[in-house]
Amino acid sequence: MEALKTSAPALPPGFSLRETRADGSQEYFLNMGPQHPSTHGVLKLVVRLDGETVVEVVPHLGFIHRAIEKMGENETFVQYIHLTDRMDYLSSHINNLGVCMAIEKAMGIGVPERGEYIRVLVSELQRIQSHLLWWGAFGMDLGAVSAFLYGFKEREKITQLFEELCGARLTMNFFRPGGSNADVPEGFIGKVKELLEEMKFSLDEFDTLISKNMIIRERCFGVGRLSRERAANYGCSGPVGRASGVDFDVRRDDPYSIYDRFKFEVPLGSNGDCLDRYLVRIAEMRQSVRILEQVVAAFPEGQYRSKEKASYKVPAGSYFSAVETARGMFGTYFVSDNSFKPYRVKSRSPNFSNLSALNEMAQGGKIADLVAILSTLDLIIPDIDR
Amino acid sequence: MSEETPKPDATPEVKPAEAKPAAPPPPPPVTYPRSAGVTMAAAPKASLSRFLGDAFGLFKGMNVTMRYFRKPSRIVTREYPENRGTLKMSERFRGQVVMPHDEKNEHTCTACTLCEKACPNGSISILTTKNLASKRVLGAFVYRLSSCTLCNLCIEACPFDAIRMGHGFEMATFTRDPLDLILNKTEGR
Amino acid sequence: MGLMGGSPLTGPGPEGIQPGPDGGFPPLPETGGLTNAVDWVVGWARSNSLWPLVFGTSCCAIEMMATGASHNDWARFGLEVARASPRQADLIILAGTIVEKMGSRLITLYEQMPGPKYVIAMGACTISGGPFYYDSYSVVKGADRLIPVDVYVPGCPPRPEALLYGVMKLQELIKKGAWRNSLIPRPINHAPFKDEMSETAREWEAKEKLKQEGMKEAQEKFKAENPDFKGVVIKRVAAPKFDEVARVVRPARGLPPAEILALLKTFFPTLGVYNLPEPDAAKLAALGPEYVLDLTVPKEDYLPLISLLRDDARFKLDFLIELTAVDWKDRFEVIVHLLSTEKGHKVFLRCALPHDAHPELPSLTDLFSAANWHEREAWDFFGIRFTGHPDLRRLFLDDDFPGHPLRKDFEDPSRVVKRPY
Amino acid sequence: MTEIPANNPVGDFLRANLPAPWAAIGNGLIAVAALAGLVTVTAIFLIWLERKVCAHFQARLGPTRVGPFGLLQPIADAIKLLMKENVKPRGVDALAYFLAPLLPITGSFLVLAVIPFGPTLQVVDLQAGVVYVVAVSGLGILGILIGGWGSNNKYSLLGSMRSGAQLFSYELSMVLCMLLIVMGSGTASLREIVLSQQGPFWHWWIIKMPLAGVAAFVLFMVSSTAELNRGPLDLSEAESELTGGFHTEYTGISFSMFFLAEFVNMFASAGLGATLFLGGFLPVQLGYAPVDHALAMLPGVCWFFAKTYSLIFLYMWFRWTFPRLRIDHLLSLEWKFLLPASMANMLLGATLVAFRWIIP
Repeated sequence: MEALKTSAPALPPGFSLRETRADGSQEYFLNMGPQHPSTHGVLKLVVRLDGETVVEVVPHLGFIHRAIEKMGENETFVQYIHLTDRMDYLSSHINNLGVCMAIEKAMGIGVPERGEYIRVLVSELQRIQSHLLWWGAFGMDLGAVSAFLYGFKEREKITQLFEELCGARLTMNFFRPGGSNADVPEGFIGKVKELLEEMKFSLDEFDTLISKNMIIRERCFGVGRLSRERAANYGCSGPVGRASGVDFDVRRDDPYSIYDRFKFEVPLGSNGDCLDRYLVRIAEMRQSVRILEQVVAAFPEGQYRSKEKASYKVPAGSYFSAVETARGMFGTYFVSDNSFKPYRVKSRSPNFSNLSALNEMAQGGKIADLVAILSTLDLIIPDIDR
Repeated sequence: MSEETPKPDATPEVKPAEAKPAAPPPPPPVTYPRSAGVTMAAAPKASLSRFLGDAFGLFKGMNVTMRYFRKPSRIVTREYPENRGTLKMSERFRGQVVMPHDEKNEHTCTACTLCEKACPNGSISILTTKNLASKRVLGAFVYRLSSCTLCNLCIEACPFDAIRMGHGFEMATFTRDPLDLILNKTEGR
Repeated sequence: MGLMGGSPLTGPGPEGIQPGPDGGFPPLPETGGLTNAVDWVVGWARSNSLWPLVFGTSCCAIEMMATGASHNDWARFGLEVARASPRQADLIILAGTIVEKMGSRLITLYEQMPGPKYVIAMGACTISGGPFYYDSYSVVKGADRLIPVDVYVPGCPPRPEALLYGVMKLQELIKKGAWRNSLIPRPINHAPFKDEMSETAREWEAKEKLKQEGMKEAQEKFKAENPDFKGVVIKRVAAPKFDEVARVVRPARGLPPAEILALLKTFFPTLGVYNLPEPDAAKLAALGPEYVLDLTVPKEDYLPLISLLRDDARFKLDFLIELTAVDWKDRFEVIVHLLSTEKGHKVFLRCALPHDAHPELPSLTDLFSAANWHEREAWDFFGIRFTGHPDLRRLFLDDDFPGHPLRKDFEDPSRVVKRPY
Repeated sequence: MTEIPANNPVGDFLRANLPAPWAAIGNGLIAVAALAGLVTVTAIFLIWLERKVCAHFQARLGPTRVGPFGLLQPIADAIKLLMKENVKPRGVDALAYFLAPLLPITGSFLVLAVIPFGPTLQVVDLQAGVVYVVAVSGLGILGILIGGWGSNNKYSLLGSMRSGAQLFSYELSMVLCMLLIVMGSGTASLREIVLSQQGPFWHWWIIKMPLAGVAAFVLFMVSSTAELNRGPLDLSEAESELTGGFHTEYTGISFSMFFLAEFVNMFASAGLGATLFLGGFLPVQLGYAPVDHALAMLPGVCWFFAKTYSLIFLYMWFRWTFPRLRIDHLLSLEWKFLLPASMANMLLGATLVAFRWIIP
């Protein structure tokens, strides 16, 4: 492609490269990324450093900007579902659900009881799966490589369940407006029950290995603090927001599917530091296990989806739906001009807002703190860039 | 419970069409303030006993890794090229689109192009021809594995069950061209 | 069925990539025994010690990591020494989409690797652009346009075993062409990208025309012989039938829209509701319990209104869900979604702007820090200038990207392949 | 204390058949060749061991496909690294860049020269052996500093500066731990330190000096982990933070030198620990004559390697369990905890030695 050129990173105003102080010392810049092990993908951070102390972090985005919103304007509503798989690929089921809900809202499609149960079941499995991967990656970022493999080992069990359910391990494309594209396979619920038992054991093991580890606590406690007001102002949602005390969980406060039928708690942090973000996610996994136990206990019979529409021609208007992914509030906004394809589609990604608070969190810390903060933000870069 | 539910490809009993069911009553509105989130305990203050507990915690952590080391039965590795004979994909696994052919080497594709339209990536080209009876039939079902995302939309769209998801996954090639496939072995009927 | 060539039907392959008879490199010339022995040892060593670069851009990276994890364990192949520095790596597994902005960095990474170096293209995106082939203005349509690729592993994403199979293919390749060939770079794909679907259809049509001409006689003969031949009827497979289910409507939380509107009208009498002329409580109630107030705001009221909504204790809309825009061809609409994390209600706002080159609107960054990036995104995509924004640069695209891609009149044939259907 | 002769048959043969200067030179050459062989084999074996042990800690198999149990894996890696293009990145200081990788491997090579592998297997028995070890191991630090500086890369520089701060400070507590043993045994020769631990296993310095010995051993293990740049104290590499730290810009054979030195260092360090605290080449004696005789049948070299490899396993266990420390935590751990603790331990040890409160 001839348009490929290296463009110099643009620096924000008031951002000079050299600053010599009275004692002759200088600040300097370090480019972290786009290929760097701790940025979890292709995020680029321009870090202004004073020795090893971070003075300022400027994230540069767009290294995986794939024009999903533009493409959405040329794909049908149902085809758009599969693109959201590729945004936050660790919450792909939940992203699919968000799109389906927006279509359902627009066209007045109902979901049968069993379909709703499948939705909650799969969403919560997905949440645990995503948090497991995050837990492993967190361990790896902080240097505990074994934790990475333990996290993946547990996650693989859920991935295999998903493969049985919908045939894919990562990009699911499973939910459809009105339900899902298939019923749960035979014996699935039994396997989920087994998994939940194993999960409780693994979570205790995780606590022993990492949560109660002195080094981790030292490295995370009080690092990357974000107050409740700032977190809300930055639009931080999900575990990042809740660790800072933003008491908002779409599942509880704007319930979709049938989340209002299940009992669960929303864990909140008090310090808004890395440790709180860590503990909130661990607590969320336990809450998800709790929800899943209620789901499998009351899993109903019946049809798994409602009558399929001949075509999805969405009446003119604009439609918004919000779901709680593993990272926070995922919003889908459709503008339709009464056709088969959306006129404009916008996906509100939780990571986008969560990352924007990075500079405020990382200032004054060390490079190692920056890594810990990035890790507890649990970023999925394609979700930010879309 | 779930064991008795019909498989997705089986046809469930067709119930007589009813009049549109009446909307169930909306759930009772939840009034604010809602149940507040549970704030977790902050980290305890520094003390000697905490320090000793933490130091002991390090040994407990070492015990976790040691448990894995001691028990080779906890190794979960599946040895892929060696286990090729026994490796079985789950039934719904989506590996690539295949077109089943019967013993007479015939398929059931009618070149209706529903799959072509359903494909979000333009991975399918239905190329038609006219057979001896001057009927429009399938000439070539071009399937570009190189751009296929295995999203299952074409299979859901097909009303004739002419294409399915195959379980093959060993498809790596040295060049890009062999990834463009023609699925049908014969022309349509 | 594999066909050599640029299209599955006709035409020679792209210049440069000329596979040997068995799909790999051409065989080595005959040489002495010692040289061959050295070749064999070096090839063996290289193929069994492929240290991958830690490089993953999107979804495939997770499957790549899963390949390294306990269940599949690429350490069995000696691959677990993943290097974060390209200087020590032998292999790039291109896990995930490569976009234009990343492309130059990818080339740098490849050049930083010392030879012999190998590349595996994992997944549809890196092979051909995959799901992002059509309509995307930023995705590189196949990573082999940037750096030479040795093995292509299709899938989206390929499962770990498929990647391991790809690695084994690469080992095969290295063993074949070790020592002398390995430092010769393989050429990259310079073929211009085209709308593959239409191209294939056009080629087919041309061939078909010829074929039909040849068949005309036979067809007529067949018709004469079998005058009442109806053809084979292929039956539809009965799809599972489902009953229609009524949708459960959950009422929106917090303050009802009518109340919010009534309160706001006292401050901003010119406020309207989108698609609802002369709104009143009855009309709003008719829109259903899950309706979220969707206000149309004149430009001059935009900042004061949002400031009121944020600060007034009755609304407390402290959370900016998103800020975006819609191009209506004759006007832009900036859309703001606000949420109250305490009370639970949402308010949507839209503010119409003229369809100029760079319409202007006051920035919300003083009210919401979150607006900073949302506004930069809107500037990047639509060219809407937010006055008072501290740092209004492009967010996603390179600074020299021509135009604003989410405008409806955006055209760039050098980047975009239009969807033919 | 029984005397164990220091002569070995090879030396005796040379001295008997060659004129004096030639015998010394021949002896030296044979020793160097043997050490070089040991270094190569040890490094390759350790790389394999590390990968296998790490895999088993992580519920997986590790290398299996190259040779039996993947034993040839490190050999494939070595050949590949040797055959790799050697790049000199633009802007590096060529002398520093190419000199640096040689220093760490030289340092660990020289340390091995004074370690007694067996009763008659030691290249040279210096009277000031402990001092020599401390002096020579500094070469490794120098290599890392020079390499990081010469690479002209910010990550390398950060990594090497970190390692400078880290290694120099941890050297202090390590030396203090070693001094404790020197104090107890009354000699700085490593061979004589080993010989001072004869008898049942409670005569090893780890137990012989009540409390102080164990404390010194723990401190030694922690500070030597830091000296070795191994996780959880591998801050100078810190892959997730600094991509590769000081060796970010190194390729091919220069990188393999660093890689090799890391493992040889680990061997040397564990060997030192075994020599100082665990009775080196002396067999394990339980104080029960029949068993002791059976145990003493095994040659000293085997005991040395057994003890050394158990310590190496300990290093690996640390590495694959713990997360990495932060640089300021690491330094405060040394200056605020380890150094005062080892000083207090020195005082305790001095008291014990002065009042003869040592297990006889």
